[in-house]
Amino acid sequence: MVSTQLFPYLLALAGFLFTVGAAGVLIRRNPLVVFMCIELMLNAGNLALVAYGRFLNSEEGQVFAFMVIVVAAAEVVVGLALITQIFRIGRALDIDDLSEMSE
Amino acid sequence: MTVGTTTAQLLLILGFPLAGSALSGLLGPRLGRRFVNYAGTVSILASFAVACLMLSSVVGAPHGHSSISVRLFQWLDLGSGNLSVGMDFTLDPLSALMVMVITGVGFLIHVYSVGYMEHDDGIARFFSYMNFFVFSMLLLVLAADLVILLIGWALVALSSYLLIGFWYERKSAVLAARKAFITQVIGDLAMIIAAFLIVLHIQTLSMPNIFARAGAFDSGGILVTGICALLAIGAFAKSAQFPLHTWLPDAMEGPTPVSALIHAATMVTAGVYLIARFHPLFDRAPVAQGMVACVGIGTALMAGVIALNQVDIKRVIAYSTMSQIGLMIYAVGIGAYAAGMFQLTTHAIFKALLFLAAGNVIHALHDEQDIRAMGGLAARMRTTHLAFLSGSLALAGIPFFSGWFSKENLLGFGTVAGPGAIPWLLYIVGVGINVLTGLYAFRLWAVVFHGEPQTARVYAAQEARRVMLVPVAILGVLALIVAWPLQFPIPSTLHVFSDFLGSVVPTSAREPGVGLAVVALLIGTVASLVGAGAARQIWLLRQPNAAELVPRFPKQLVVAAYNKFYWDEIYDAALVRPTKAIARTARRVIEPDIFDGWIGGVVDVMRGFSIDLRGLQTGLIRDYASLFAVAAVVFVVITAVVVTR
Amino acid sequence: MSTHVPWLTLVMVIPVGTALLLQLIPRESRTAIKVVTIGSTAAVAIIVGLLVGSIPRSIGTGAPLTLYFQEQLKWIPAINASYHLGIDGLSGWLLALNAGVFLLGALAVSAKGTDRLRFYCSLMLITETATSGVLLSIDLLLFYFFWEGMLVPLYFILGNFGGPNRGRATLKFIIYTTAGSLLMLIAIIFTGIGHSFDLQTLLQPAQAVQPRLVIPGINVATLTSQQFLFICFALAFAIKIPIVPFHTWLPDAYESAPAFVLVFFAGIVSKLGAYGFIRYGLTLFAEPIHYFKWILAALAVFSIIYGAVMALASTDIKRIVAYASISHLGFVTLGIFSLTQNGLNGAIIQIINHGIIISALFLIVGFIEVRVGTRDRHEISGLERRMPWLYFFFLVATLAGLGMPGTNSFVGEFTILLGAFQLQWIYAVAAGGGTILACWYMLRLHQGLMHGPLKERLEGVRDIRVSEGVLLAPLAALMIFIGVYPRTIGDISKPAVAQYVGISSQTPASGTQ
Amino acid sequence: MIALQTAPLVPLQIPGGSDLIGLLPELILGGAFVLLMLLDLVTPPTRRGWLAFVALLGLGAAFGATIFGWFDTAQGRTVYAGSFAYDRFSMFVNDILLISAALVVLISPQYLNRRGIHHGEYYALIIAATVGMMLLAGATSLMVIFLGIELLSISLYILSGFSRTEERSQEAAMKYLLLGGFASGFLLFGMALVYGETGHTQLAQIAAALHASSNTVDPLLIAGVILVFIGFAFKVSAVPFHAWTPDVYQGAPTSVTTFMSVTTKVAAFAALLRVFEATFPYQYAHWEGIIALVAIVSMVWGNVAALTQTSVKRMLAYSGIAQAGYIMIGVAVNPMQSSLGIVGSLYYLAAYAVTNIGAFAVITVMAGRGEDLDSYDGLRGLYYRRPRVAVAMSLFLLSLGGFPPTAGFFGKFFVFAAAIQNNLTPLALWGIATSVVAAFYYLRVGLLLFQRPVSEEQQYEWPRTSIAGGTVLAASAVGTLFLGILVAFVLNAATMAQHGLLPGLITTATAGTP
Repeated sequence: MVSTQLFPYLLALAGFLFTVGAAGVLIRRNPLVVFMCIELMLNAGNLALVAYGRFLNSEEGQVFAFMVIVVAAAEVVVGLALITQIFRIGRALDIDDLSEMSE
Repeated sequence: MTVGTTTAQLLLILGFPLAGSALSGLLGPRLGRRFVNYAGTVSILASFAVACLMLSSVVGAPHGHSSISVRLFQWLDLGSGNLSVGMDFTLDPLSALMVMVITGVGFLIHVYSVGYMEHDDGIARFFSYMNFFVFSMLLLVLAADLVILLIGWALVALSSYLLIGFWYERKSAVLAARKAFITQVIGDLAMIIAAFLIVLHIQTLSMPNIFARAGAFDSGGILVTGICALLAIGAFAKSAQFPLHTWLPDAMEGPTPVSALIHAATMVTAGVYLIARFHPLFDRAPVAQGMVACVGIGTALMAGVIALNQVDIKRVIAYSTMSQIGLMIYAVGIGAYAAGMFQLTTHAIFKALLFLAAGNVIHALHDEQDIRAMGGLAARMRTTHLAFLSGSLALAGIPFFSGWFSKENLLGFGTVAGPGAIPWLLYIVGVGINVLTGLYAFRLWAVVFHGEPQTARVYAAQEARRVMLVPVAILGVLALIVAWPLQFPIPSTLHVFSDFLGSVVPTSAREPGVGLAVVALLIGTVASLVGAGAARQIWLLRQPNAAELVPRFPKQLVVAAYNKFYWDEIYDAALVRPTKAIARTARRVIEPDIFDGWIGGVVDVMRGFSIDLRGLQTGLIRDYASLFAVAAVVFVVITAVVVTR
Repeated sequence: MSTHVPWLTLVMVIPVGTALLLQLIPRESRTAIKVVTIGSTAAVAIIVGLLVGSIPRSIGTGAPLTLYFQEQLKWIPAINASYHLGIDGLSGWLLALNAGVFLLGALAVSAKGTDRLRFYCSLMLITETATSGVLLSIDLLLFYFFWEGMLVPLYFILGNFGGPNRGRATLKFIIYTTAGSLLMLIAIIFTGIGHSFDLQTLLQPAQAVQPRLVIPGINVATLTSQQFLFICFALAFAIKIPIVPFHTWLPDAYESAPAFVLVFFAGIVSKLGAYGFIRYGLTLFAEPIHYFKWILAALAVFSIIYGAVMALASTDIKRIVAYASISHLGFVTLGIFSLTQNGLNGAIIQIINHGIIISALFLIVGFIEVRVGTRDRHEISGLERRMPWLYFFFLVATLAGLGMPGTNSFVGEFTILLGAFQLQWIYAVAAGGGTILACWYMLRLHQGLMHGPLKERLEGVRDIRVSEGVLLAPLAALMIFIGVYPRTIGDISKPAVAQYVGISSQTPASGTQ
Repeated sequence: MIALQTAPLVPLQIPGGSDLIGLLPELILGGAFVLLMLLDLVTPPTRRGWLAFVALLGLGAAFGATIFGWFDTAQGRTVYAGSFAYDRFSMFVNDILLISAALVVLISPQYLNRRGIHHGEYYALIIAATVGMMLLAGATSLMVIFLGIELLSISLYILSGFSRTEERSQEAAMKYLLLGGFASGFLLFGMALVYGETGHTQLAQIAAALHASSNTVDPLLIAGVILVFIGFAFKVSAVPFHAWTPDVYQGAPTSVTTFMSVTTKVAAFAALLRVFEATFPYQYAHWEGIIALVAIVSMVWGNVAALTQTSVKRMLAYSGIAQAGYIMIGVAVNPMQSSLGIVGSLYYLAAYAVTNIGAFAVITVMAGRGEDLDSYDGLRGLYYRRPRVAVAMSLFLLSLGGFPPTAGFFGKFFVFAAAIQNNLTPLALWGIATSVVAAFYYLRVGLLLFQRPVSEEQQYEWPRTSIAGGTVLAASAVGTLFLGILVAFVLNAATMAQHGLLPGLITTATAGTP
């Protein structure tokens, strides 16, 4: 029953994490950090799922969270590959540099 | 006089000139001058022959059966209660008379043209147009449906336009032609509106029906008055009456035979015919009649004064035409229809004569038209001189010449009939016009044929060729005798002519009593003689030099009259220039800046908007993300707020 | 004619079929392409002629509209839109004009010739299919389908063939007309969706169209939904005709297009707007049309005068004719909105006349431009001496253009003015004033080009060839023939007009008098 | 905040044959994916065309499976414990996806060779993305939806960066990746909220719960719904979540752009329809406003921004944004009142697919050696060298502009009709207003094709069209005209698809069914 009282705080925490992640994406310029922020957002979602799942005591939340973790991992893999590629063709690790195409 | 024969005659009368026109126009350029000369003249002769047959049948017809209408085909029929027009023709004394004048005088003028145009390359075009004119004029006078009449009415204007501008490389001729045509169109428009009023009121445009149902219009009512006024405007445009008169003098740009046929004998008198033809309506609209009479007499006066102050031989005759037609219009305006038609007939002859004779002079002097450069031609062109003299005498109304009969007869009615409380007021003006006529007629005659030759050309002048002399001679004789068997100015003496027309136009117009008529006759004759004598005094005996050709009027009047009382300038300033100014502003401002401008404006706004939006596309990931996040927050907040409220 | 044969479908299919067939002919064999094109257009013309000839002269009994040679097939059953064709005295005559101008166009292009002939001929034939479709379809959606689809081939033609600034002119034309048409599409959807798009069904008194209308900004109190829908339709038609002030696409488009295109572009396309007003405005919107006829008639009069004034002001002979066309179409519009049998018959007659006259005038102007090398009327004068035959045809066309009695357009303008007079005399008088201006600019054009001293620069000009005279002769003949025997048109248009006037007067007019 | 409740334990189920049949097309493509990966190892670089052939075979087989599925699903059902739909809706969408993918595969080899980036995994990735899209189209569970989206996204991230040495390509991939992940975060959080407030991840059960509580108001749920919508809106590149679109479309290799510009939209809209029209309709009042707003903004922004573009790919990208707006009109229609919205959107999707594939295919097959055909000047005077291609291109442009007799016209017609029929007239009016703007820039490009090239050396060197390329263009052109003239066929299919849409509405209030 602890979780029941904890639940609102968990949800709030999830929201807080989500906000932090989003803010990070908007502020930081290093792609790696931006990635971490995105991960943070996803994990905020995970936290919300798990919290809800526990609160409603249904497994779907947990299952969903596991899937998300896997997917996020895959996404990171692709992302890192891209970063290295970009680094290899001689561009700085600064997403503001990636603005050749505009308008 | 059966329908079948009449139809055949009509088709022939109309067909010959049309065929002649087509032949000369299409084949003429290939087959050459001789062919054209014959095609052009013979077609009119044939038409004239048929016309004679027709006249005889009309005369021979028992009284009351002298009018017959035939329908060639249904022109347009838009169902009951709507427009329905038939290609109808009517044959009655009035149209028969007009047909005789048109084809008869027309034939003589065509023959004359053969000589007059012998040096012109455009002979085929010329005869094609001339024949076409005759066809149109016949269509006009034979039509029994207002729409068909309108077609003829406009086609004569067209042929007049083509012939005025015949020498199309002369800028002045081109402009004169356009002016004439547009003036005619104004008249046509008035008549079209009159036709609308008629058809919407009595559901028919067939003239016999119109006249039969004339009773549907309450006498003196606003409607019938309006209709008559509009018809009268059409007549004024055609007959060069004030205020639509300015085209006629310019029309003298055309070859002289054209002036003789169209602008003296036939077309310009169509207005008189129209009013006489529509007398059942005019009789019910005294106000309109009064207007017609006043305009007629006024124009007659003005034109007479102007004629006295012109120095171009053709323009003098043109203005005298305008003046004489003014008298006819006056006649039909006071209800003396037969008198008006009688004047029309005689005038057709002696005015054609004057023009053709003048043509001889011009031809002999190699296109010299200024009378100040003439003089002393009597000795060199005897026949022409005699013919011209006969024409002048008839014009001036010297006793026992045709003009005397018709004009005095006409003025006689003026003593008793006329608009307003004191009808004879206009009659007095008419007497004055007699004096004027005598003055300018003999001024012209004296200055052209007598006195010292003013230029070397005069000495070299030769009498015209026979082909040009014969028609002139014939007309000269006719100008003397034509009226003798027809009508005597005093009522209840000799009135063949008015009887002949009696079945069409009423002789009901109040006739002067015999005594009054005699007095009027004397006064009129004296007036004419005074005018002629004065002219003889001034311009024949005193052998004036060129400077003194104008009479001793007040200076301003002379200048004004010489400048045709500035009507051209007034119209130019009042109508033409404003229209052109409007057109210019339309092209420079309204079209580009208003009607077209807003499109460009919209496009520019869109383009600017587009540039701004592209500016938002910075290419920076963080900006994109920010837009995303802000939008997301806004959406969520909005919805949440909306929901919770 | 046998009604077992789908004649109307044939009329529509033959051209587009030929267009496909042309793709099999090698691009080089120009003569073959020309012959095939002329052949197919001629075939269509013959069929149409027979069809129109066999339209009964009597008032029909079919309700609400009497249509002949009808064909109906399923098209989009889900929304009750069907492939429904039919003709009556109205569309029959326009169809005849359509077939005529396209035949003329085919002859004209073979008379003039162009590079990419096959491309051009195919496009022209497709255009004919589209315009025929507009005239034949009884179904609102099908009508719009062709109405808007017509722009596609026109877009290619105008964009490919013609003057230097054709691109801009084409865009202007397409965008301008599309803007209007899309509003009409909205109105069509309103009228038909969830109900039926078939005109015959819509006109059944039982199911009068009453679409729900929820449009912020349009106060339904002042404007009933019917009136709003009519405005949408009217805008599309008014732009197509065009009525001033929706006209500015026309001078540019006409100026940039070559003569052999204008023969059908000016000849039929602009008439379709007038057709739409009669076919749909008078039937579907009987109530609003009485409410708006005053404005529209006034605009028509304004078009007449404004077009004439602009023609007076222009110096480019092609633009003069273009503005003259605007003025003439003002007469057609005026006749329509007189809502009288006289006016409407006059409008139909005048539609035909205008098609004939404007094609002739544009051909003539084209011939002159080709020979003289300029379109500035001040640069040209005295051509009559060099080209008597052209002078003759030009004279006839000019007289017809200014409404000369004895020529065809007198018949139209007389009846139209009569109708306008019945509506409101001042309209007729003002429009009559327009005819005076018409005399002025038409005569000035004709005299200016043909008369006066011949410029020595033009000494070498030759008269038109026989192949060119062949194009003008029938047009001139028609101008005179219709002027002398107009009942050829009137007898067939009369019953149709009677129907339309009848339908439009069924609902008591709200705004009249 | 809702009270504590206990959900019944769902017993673990072993997937049975029926489940497998329900997933047949996806399974086939999955097999093809694996096969391609293996073949890539053994195929010599010169023979990579064979991989395309194999991919085509796979797509064809999957297509056959969907056709079978179409006739098998007169009564739709869900498989895998209600987490995946086996209904005509998904079959309809699958057909569009498979055909598009096949067309793309057809034009790819020549293009990739000319660009020098003909790597074997290309086809595998295309297939993988297609599988993801089909999963997305058929998903009836939040989890599967998320899986599908990520599967297609990740494949597309790689594909956009497929030209490894080209900066633009890499930049495009990076932008797509980062923003995509960002969007996934929102989507996931939204899903979490929806799951939490309804207690379910299966759409059917969610729908049931929402229907039960449709009159109570739950801010968190609404927030979740909106966040989910935002996730989809990003995928369909609707304003204001569109910013990535022009850059990515321009940077990615053109064949890839061709693929994703069409298929992503189709799949994402399929999911959007399934979620909002069939699962959330009871909250219509809550999300209607936002969707209508997004529709209008997308139409305006996309068309207006496209007005002054000078790059063909960016122009088409913006036009794609605008098209998303038009399709969104159909989504904004209340499904409880009328099904015409869904049908209209489906028809529009089909029309958009065939047209846009055609337009991009022209850019693809006309691409020069080593570089993309991108600037307007690259199209100037195309007619004089490649007349057929030019005519086809202008046909596609006209269809995008919505002129009859092309597919685009009826796409617009049906969504407008839906809007008007359901008192959303302002949407239709915005639609036509923007259509006029659209016509302007489409036709301007169209006119370029027929303008005489300024000079010979300025003229772009267009390659000859291969048979495959010609086939694709011809097929697209024919399809464009087919959808524009013989409307009934696809329309009926779309109607059936709408009928079969799972989870079906609980209150069967489908008024005004066309």
